[in-house]
Amino acid sequence: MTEILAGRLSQPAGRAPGIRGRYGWLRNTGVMIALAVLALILTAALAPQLMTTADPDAVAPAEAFQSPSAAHFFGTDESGRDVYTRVVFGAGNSLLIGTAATTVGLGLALVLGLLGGLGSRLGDFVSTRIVEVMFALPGLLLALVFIAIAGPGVVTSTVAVGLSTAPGYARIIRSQLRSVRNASYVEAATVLSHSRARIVWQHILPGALSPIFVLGTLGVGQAIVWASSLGFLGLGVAPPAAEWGAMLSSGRTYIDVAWWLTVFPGLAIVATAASFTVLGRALNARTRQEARG
Amino acid sequence: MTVSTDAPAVASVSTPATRLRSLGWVARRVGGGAFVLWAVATVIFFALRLIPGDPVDAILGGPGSQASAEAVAQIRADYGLDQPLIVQYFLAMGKLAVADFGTSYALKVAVAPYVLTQLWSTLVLTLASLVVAWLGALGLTLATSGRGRVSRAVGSGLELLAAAVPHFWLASLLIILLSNTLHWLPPISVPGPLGLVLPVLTLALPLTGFLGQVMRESLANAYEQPFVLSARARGESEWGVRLRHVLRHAALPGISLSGWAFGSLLSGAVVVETIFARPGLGRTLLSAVTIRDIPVVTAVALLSALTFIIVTVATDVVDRIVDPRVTEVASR
Amino acid sequence: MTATPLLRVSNLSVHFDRAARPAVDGVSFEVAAGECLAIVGESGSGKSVTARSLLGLAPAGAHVSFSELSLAGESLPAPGARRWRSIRGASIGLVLQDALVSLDPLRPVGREIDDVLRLHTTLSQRERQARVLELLDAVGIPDPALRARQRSGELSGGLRQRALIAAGIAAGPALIIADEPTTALDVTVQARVLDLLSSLRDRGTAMILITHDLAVVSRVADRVAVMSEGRIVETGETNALLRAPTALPTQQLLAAIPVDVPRGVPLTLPADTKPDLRTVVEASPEPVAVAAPVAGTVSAVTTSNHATTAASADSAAPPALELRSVSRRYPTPHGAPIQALDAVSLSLTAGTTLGLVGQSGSGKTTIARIALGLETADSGEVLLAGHEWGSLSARERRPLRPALGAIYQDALSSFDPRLSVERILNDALSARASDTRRSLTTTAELLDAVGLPPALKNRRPLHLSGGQRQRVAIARALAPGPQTILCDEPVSSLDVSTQARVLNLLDELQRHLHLSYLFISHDLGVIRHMSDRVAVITEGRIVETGETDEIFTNPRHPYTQSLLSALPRVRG
Amino acid sequence: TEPAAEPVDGGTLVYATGDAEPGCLDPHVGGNYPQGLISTQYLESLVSKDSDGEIIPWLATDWTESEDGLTWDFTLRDDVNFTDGTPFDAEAVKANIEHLKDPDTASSTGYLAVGKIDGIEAVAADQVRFTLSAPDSALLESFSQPWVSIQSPTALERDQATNCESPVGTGPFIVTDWVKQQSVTLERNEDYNSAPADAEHTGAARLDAIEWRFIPDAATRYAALQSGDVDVIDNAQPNNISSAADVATIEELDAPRPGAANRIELNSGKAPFDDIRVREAFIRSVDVNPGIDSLFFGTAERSYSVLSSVEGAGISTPDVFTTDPEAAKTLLDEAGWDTIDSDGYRTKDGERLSLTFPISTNQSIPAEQSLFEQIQASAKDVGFEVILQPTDLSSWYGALFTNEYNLVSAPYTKVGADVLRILYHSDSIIPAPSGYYANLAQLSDPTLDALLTTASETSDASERQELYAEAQSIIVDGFYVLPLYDQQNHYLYSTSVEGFRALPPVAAPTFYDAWLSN
Ligand SMILES: Nc1ncnc2c1ncn2[C@@H]1O[C@H](COP(=O)(O)OP(=O)(O)OP(=O)(O)O)[C@@H](O)[C@H]1O
Ligand SMILES: Nc1ncnc2c1ncn2[C@@H]1O[C@H](COP(=O)(O)OP(=O)(O)OP(=O)(O)O)[C@@H](O)[C@H]1O
Ligand SMILES: [Mg+2]
Ligand SMILES: [Mg+2]
Ligand code: NI
Repeated sequence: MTEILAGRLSQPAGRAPGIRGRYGWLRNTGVMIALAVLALILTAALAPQLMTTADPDAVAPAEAFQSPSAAHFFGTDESGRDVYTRVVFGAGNSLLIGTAATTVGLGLALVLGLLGGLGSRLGDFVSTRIVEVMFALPGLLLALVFIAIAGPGVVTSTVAVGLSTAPGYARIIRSQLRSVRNASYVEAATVLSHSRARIVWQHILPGALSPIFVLGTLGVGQAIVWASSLGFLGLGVAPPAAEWGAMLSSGRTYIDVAWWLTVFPGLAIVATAASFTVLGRALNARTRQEARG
Repeated sequence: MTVSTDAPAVASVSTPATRLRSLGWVARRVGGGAFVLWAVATVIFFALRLIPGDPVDAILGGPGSQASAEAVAQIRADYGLDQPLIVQYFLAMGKLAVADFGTSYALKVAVAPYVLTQLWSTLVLTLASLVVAWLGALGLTLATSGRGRVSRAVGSGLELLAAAVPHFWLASLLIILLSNTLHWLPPISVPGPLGLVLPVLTLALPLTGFLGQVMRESLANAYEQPFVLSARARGESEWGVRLRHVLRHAALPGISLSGWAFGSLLSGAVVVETIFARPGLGRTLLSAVTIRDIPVVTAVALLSALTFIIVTVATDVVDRIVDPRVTEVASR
Repeated sequence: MTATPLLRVSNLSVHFDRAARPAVDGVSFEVAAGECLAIVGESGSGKSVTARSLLGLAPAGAHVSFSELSLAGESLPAPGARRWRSIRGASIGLVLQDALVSLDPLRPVGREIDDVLRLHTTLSQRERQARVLELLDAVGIPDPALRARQRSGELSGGLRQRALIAAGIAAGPALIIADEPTTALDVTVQARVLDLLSSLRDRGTAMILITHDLAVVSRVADRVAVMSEGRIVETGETNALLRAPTALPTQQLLAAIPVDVPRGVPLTLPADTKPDLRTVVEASPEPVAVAAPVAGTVSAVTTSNHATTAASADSAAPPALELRSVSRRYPTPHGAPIQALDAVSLSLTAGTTLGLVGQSGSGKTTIARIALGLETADSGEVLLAGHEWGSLSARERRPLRPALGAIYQDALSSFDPRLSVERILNDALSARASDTRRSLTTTAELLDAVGLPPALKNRRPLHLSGGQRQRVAIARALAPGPQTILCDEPVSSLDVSTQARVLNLLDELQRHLHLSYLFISHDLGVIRHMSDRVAVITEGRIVETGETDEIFTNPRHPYTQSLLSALPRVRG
Repeated sequence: TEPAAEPVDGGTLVYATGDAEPGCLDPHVGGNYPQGLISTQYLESLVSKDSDGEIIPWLATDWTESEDGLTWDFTLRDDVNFTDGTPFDAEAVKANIEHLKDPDTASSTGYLAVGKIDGIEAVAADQVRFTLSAPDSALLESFSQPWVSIQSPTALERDQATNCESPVGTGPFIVTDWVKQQSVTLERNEDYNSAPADAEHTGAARLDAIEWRFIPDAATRYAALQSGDVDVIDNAQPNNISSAADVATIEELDAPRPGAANRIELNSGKAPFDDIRVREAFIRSVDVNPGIDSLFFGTAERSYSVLSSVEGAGISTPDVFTTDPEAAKTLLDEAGWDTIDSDGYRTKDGERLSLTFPISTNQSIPAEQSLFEQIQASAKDVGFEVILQPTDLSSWYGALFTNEYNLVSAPYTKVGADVLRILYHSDSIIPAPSGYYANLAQLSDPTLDALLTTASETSDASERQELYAEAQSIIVDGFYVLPLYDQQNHYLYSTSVEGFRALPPVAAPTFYDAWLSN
């Protein structure tokens, strides 16, 4: 779903309201909140020990299904594990899946996009066809078949999610490259007797690929949501690893007896995805602002 | 700055040349579509052979069957599974070329009619969701795009959240709220429009969020265009500006994204159909992949690719109708 | 004028949230029925903001205050009031500055005009339709029935501008405010639009005409108000004011107009920072070729072995650039290909300027692109300093490229938006240097040469003014040490005074660095001021070439004649 | 349930199953549990079982076994017709057994059940004689299974696709419609007259029709029961059962499946479980009881037997399965797994004590998967690394066939203790042509083989009982299995459903006696 937002990258920019100055884009309540959420999540991902002292995998059947309390902020799950601790530790896995999947998708897209955007007519033809075919295969089918081939697991679902996002990215990268390739400043560089290689390297690539960072930011949140759907279909990460999608789908079973099992991981997913979107859009607005001059 | 001539601009009347061009366009789309279908069939054919698990199991009543040696041999011969892979491939492509999708391994029925009935159910679901998402996004943006900061923030906040909710969680929440607590709607798909409400909501809400985000942005851009000022200078009312001018511009990116959105709905349908026990392509696909029912997987893949192609072409056409500039750009 | 004022504005001020000074600062004026008041002034002087305030449509973030704002004796409503709706379009028609984008690109223009009728009249749909066609006809749009169904993207700029005027007058408003209605137009089209406006005024409509072009003013306006920095500095009857301007800004505006200022005489500018080339040249390690002044007073400092003068251009020396019978067609999706260039032959004598004039779409840019080797001619030859150039491969061209520089019409888009001025210039300096001449070897020298302060080097192009951008573009073109520079409409996006500064700079650089210019413009005044020789192009064919004075005083080709007759001049 | 009032006729009952939608409604084809569930409504078998586990007459009224156990004579009812009008007789039975044995049918469960039948002879219209290749003490139990039910020979003549869509039997309901992925419609057989001996009434069923819906998602299924959109659900989840206990309008029926209990098999065919000490250490290291208590909300009882609690031959040995982590550690030390790596796992010769545990997400309910996670956690304390691999069904079988597992939990439903022979006889290690083998513990013990073979050929009940007891003690004492609980088979149903019960042979629901009160 990233393409939706990112697709706008290649469109002519309008005035981005309320965003002024070099760091002005940061001075926006939404962006501030998003950054705070992401900082929290990043801390959880990199140093979960800072936020909790408990062991995320320590089972205690006797303490199963305790509702949120001072001892267990988010309650305990069916095996008596502390949900708060698992949400904290889950950040790492979820973030890893999100970023790795996006990296895979962008990487593949980069190859296809470069082939299409800078390659010969043949290269463009080939890459366009590949992208069309990937588009025509519904993302989940692609993921299902891939998971069926490679067997479920973190790596597989990461790659599967990445695969299904690649065609969207590839299209954006291609059109971006194409528009930059025809930009007058590229012609101006030709007139200055720069070589083709230098022009590509110094002008086309940096200009065209700057949105990749933005795309990535927008994509991570969506990849996390996507991966959680695979978890629901029983194709996610291997237990006992704490991962929000897997926690959410296993907690769904107990939704009538323990609401907290779904609410907290669910909120974590939504907050992360939304924060990445906010940040990505702000970056996007800024990039466009800069691209205008 | 000079941009104008009085040279007659090209008239958008239908001349033989333009008609020829649209014919060429149609031909290109059809050719491209055929290629995509062939490629999808090929990819699926080989990918499914890479999957561990013997298709014979699916034919013999699912994996884990304890069929006799004769039965296994018999099936292999019957289904041509004893041929070299490349022979199987050409046989399969030959059959697909004449729209022969074969017999389902697990269901023992002809695949084509079976999958077509499933397609219908999924189409109803996804198209209804697309429409609802569209209306929702339009309504939300229009209602909250006014001057009020608060309503704008609420609107974009809702969109942001909606877009970030996993389908299956949303489904649970909706069931608990609308079915278990309020008793308004059945939690499973029942015949009639009532049974469609929850599945469609589940599928449409996240998409509403996305389309809403896109539309809000393009709406904001459209508001800054000089033609809006010019409309206001003509005495157009605020709603007049909104409905007659800005709305179309806001809708454009949404329209061109609808093809993609439809693709994502097909994916979401797998989850929604499973949860709400609705028949459909998504569930068919999920179970077919699980038991390696190759003819069904192939047919579903091709069918959804075909639908996707058709929907993409349709959105292109709508795009061209709403925005005549597309034609000009495309023909350049 | 003694008629009772229709519109009375007194003490109108507009202040923007973050701005240091008011955009409009205590402006007062009156307009009577049948009278045309022109508001002139430099870009940014507050003309448009004033106009929009009169309709209660000041931009967001503007704070408007006034002591009186009344139309036909009735005061205008407060901003945001519903009553505005019945005034806008009905009593006051506004024709916006940006004709190209002021019509909704998704709707047929007929519908846009129809909107006004729908909102302000009680006509039936049928009647409205007929009225729309009448209006289109009235503003001189041929084939109204067809045009009404087309969208703005399918119309040329002139047609769009006229459609916009048609919308502005549709409901028969008592006052029309036209904001730069001709700026985007060719001289010939401009003339027709001005005629249209005059006829409206003659029929009793009051009019406020906003422009920065005094020639336009002298043609239609009864009275002129000159704005500068948000204030009206001078008001008066058109003729009197143009003949004897009292306020400094008015004098500057008049002086900056290149029309009739002879070749080589710098356009007068107030307190302009002229680049002091002497220091630059002395500091440069290599002797610089400096042409003897054609006219004027700039003193040559050194001469080099390359030195020649434009006046005494060695007829044996090869032309700096020569096109021989060059043709180029573009395929179109609509059937017949466009013959963009049809056997074009041109010769640019070294050290001189060849002006290329023609209306939009006539093929000027195509010539420049072919000369630059960005485009290949279908047939014909291109010679650069006597060497074959047109048929070379991209690789063979590279070593020769530094001899040829270019300045583009749209300076902004010709810069990589991510790069600072310094990096843009370094990038240009690092281009393969011409073996023969290169006088400016550092960013600082380049900036100095084009009269920009060194502090500017850290800025990005977006954060520069139009004039500054054009100077950076010139600096970039100079960096590889070219002999010839192709200038494609280098000043058409600038206001008159900025334009004058840039033209003066180009002129001086030519004399000091012995440059040859192919100078492309649709503005006859600019062409006349800048060129030694002029070529007139229309529909891909050069119809006339000759010495500048010759062409301007004694045009032979009918097309040239029509161009010249349409040229508005400041009366007086 | 106690029938609250006089039974009333009429109404359509909606049954929601969480089992997979069958690919074919004819349980001869393939033969899995979902097919058994639904076919019980329209097909009938030669014999049935009563709630005490005794074989009772059904389509067959009487049977005799020859002295050598090789010949069986069955007397059939002579007053029964299939719903297509074809009379039920010896020829029909013959056609059915032949259908099962025909490779084209691709039967697996039913095919195994009739595997020893060599010859079928229609002695008279109501007399059929089976000749066996070896004595089969499980024959009657086999015949009680839905996978060996009797269909109209006329209908069997049709092509398989048609028969799959609308099999024809003698049952109380008739298949009239099947909307794939959605539901099967079953309508009352007005001429029904062949109720099993333990039924409450005779004649036609009371319900007009049954709508048999497929609702794979457990939460949705329960929500639909709560909302009244369905009347009966199967595969009820423990937490739902527990919360349903507080709902006045919902009742529960617990009907454990026969055959084997749910258990974890320890693959003794490869390291490290080829060492009995490691197997014992594993069993000692885990305590599943608290997990079963909390995860199953008291709806499942810990089993200490390989066999289902409904199998009379089952022996419960709690003493064998005691938890003792310290003993486990000692055993591992003895077995050479005495070093501990940085992650806390034991190693031997640099190799980690790692156990692969593929889990079929189609077969293991969430509570069970959580239980495995708990096992994983407590085994870790002793030094075992348990790698859980949740996979789809095909990949799961794939892992088993390629011997890429150390632990596995595979349900197996079959009527009677003879299931032990299928699960633990060394013959079952040899994969079936399709790749399948049932002896997942890869238990290969000639003594056990002999016991199981003898038992299957012994017709004396008490003698058989003893043989099976001995066999079970070999299995449990060798620490090849960790029994967990009976194969869960809980139904939840609305109080408006009366007279609903599970048919004893495989605990499939039967709606012959059921009626809807309002
Ligand atoms: N929306 C706005 N926000 C802030 N400042 C503005 C805005 N619009 C105009 N201004 C400022 O108001 C001043 C007057 O602008 P205005 O557009 O009236 O100039 P103008 O005389 O019409 O110039 P031009 O000839 O270039 O059209 C300028 O300094 C401009 O920067
Ligand atoms: N790449 C192209 N493809 C098709 N047609 C083109 C192309 N470039 C130019 N043309 C056409 O060639 C003709 C000449 O264009 P050119 O840009 O040279 O005009 P110009 O005199 O520079 O006009 P302007 O004053 O508007 O810049 C026009 O009709 C234009 O539409
Ligand atoms: Mg203006
Ligand atoms: Mg041009
Ligand atoms: Ni101009």
